[in-house]
Amino acid sequence: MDPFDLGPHAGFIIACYFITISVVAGLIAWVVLDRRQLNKALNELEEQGIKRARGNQAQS
Amino acid sequence: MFEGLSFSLEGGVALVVTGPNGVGKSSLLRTLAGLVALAEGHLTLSGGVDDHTPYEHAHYFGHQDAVKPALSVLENLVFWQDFSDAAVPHGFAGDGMSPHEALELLGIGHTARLPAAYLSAGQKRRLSLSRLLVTPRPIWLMDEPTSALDTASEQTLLDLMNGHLAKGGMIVTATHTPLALTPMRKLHLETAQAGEGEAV
Amino acid sequence: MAIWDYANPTRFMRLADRILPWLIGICVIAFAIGLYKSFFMAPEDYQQGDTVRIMFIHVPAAWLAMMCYSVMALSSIGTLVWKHPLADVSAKCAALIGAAFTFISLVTGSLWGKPMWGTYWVWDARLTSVLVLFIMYLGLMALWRTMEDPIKAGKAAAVLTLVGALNLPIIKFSVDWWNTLHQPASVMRLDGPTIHPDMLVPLLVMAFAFSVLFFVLHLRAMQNEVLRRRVRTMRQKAAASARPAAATATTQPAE
Amino acid sequence: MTGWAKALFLRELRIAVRIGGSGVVGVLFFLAVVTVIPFGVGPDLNLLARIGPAFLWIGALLATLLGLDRLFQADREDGALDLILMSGRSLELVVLVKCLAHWMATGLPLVLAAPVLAIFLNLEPLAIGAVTLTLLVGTPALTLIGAIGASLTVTLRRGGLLMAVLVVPLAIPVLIFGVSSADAAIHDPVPFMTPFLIMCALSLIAAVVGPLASAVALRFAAD
Repeated sequence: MDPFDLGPHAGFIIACYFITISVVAGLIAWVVLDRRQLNKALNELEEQGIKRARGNQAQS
Repeated sequence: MFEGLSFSLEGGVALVVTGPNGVGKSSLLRTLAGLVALAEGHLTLSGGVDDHTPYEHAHYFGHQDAVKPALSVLENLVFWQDFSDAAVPHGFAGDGMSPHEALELLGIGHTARLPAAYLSAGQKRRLSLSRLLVTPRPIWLMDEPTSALDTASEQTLLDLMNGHLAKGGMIVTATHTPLALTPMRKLHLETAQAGEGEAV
Repeated sequence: MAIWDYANPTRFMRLADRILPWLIGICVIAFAIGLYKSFFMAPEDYQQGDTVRIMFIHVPAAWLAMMCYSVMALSSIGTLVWKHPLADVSAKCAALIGAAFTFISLVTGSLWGKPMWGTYWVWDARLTSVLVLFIMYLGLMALWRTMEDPIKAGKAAAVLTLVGALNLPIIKFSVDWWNTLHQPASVMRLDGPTIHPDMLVPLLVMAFAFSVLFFVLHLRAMQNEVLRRRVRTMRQKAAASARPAAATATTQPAE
Repeated sequence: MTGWAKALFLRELRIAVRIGGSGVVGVLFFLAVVTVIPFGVGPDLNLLARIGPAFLWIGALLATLLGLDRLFQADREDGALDLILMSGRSLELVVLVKCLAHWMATGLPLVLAAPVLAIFLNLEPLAIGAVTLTLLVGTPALTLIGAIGASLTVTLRRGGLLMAVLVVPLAIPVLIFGVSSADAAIHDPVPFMTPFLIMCALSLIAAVVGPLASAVALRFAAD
């Protein structure tokens, strides 16, 4: 059995995997880029001298 | 709304409209701004820029701030600067400030990049006021300009208004708080005789 | 209760930072094994041929679509009943990921359907239910985006999520009813006849991999959301901080 | 002249994209309408393919109306409309620019979503292309006609429903020619171009009448 011969419907299978991979990649990119942007905003605000609002800092 | 109301105002003078609530001070200002049509009578401006109606020489600073919470403070201001034409007729020495300067002058320079949603009522008011500074126009129509402003901002506002008069601009303002404007004339509206113009 | 120890966002951030590298590692390994098995080990189905390989992403995605909703429903109970401060963060982050997996299962399902039924979409009871679930996810996300205040939005969304959770079985039942009324089971079901063990193993591995992927994304997104709220409060502070010149001015109404 | 129009266009677009993505909600509504149809008429794929273009058009019409009530109302509530009125800019052009930005933010996403939704209704590729093309030409007309209703009801607090009632009759011609040109593309003997060109003409008429009428209505509203 040749694993790279996907039969007559290869196009559909490849499309499926392609779409899944791009959606998952999109999610990962969203998470990573969002984090980067937020960190930038945090740094900018801290440079302005605004203190970090660290929630309730009772036990840290 | 008004009967037999007539007044004239020359450059460099402020007209303070006073009177009890509901007498029509706001309507008078809105009429001057061209937002309410004149039932009869006429409004003329002499010595204005050609091709411009009297309204296009005026800034209207009303109760509402015209601030979009979704836009940043700077975007709000820059839009109004781009959208409204400057009108600098002969005898008016006004010049437009840059948006940053105007915001700094009014003490909200540090908020320039923030969304306007984060501003307090007084800060929104000041942002709205900065609109008058970036586009030079000789006539300022101000309806209760001091509302929602703290004492320090009120003083800034007064300085700005006097500065505008010194440059040869005109101000028509409806107010309850006494404003130290020079030179100033008063127009007192009364309900009984439905608006009797009286220059003091 | 362990969960209560992580009510503090800072502690949550630290814990998530510690767990995440492990989870990412497990996720990568599971996907490697799962993909290898599903392409090289699993036999072709005698009826569906190679298209059966679509199943290895379609079925896990569909499971996750439902699991995400369960996570959201649990988080909503956390918001409304226990008032856990991170519950609405968790619900909000699960919504987008859930919608993405629902989307994957819809698209792969219709791409599987084309060679099998000759059309991309049939109003089969199962497909239709998933489509309704997708619309609910998107509606919840729209609700979150439209409301300014995250706390209020969290509560509103929690109510909607729980009503939805109660309603989902009813929706499923009525869609089944509607479908049998119109269409006497003429369509072939997606889950095929019986699952051969050679296919079951890669399927389970893939399902595990997808679940771990969900937890990685969910934790990361929750961290981002905590940061986003921090930025929000800091911005409010920034706007409120008085200018240096007028720092002493009292704020009295001018009237 | 172009400077201020561009500034206005960008401002409108920014607001539309940032506030809860009104375009996204419109598409979502569109999707919900299309999903509900089979529950009403049954899942018969042949039937759905036959009535699909009509339902896509009705869904697009409803989704367009849904977002239009805020077109001028938001500006009126915060006083921006007063400033726009006295700015001396041509109000007709302001309306046109606002409609264009609104269409970009809400109408265009509907057009882009139409092919995907058409798959749910079992349309043929040719029919999908035809419906998308007619929607692309027709939805600007819906926005422009809707602007008239939006400006007439701008002073009303709950004008949304009334606006829909006012606008739907005016939008009927666009709907008729939109659906018939989409149908004509599917059924061979009927010429496609005749209804399609009429619909193009309707869009152009709307681009003139819409801004003129709503500018008049907005001027009255300021009094």
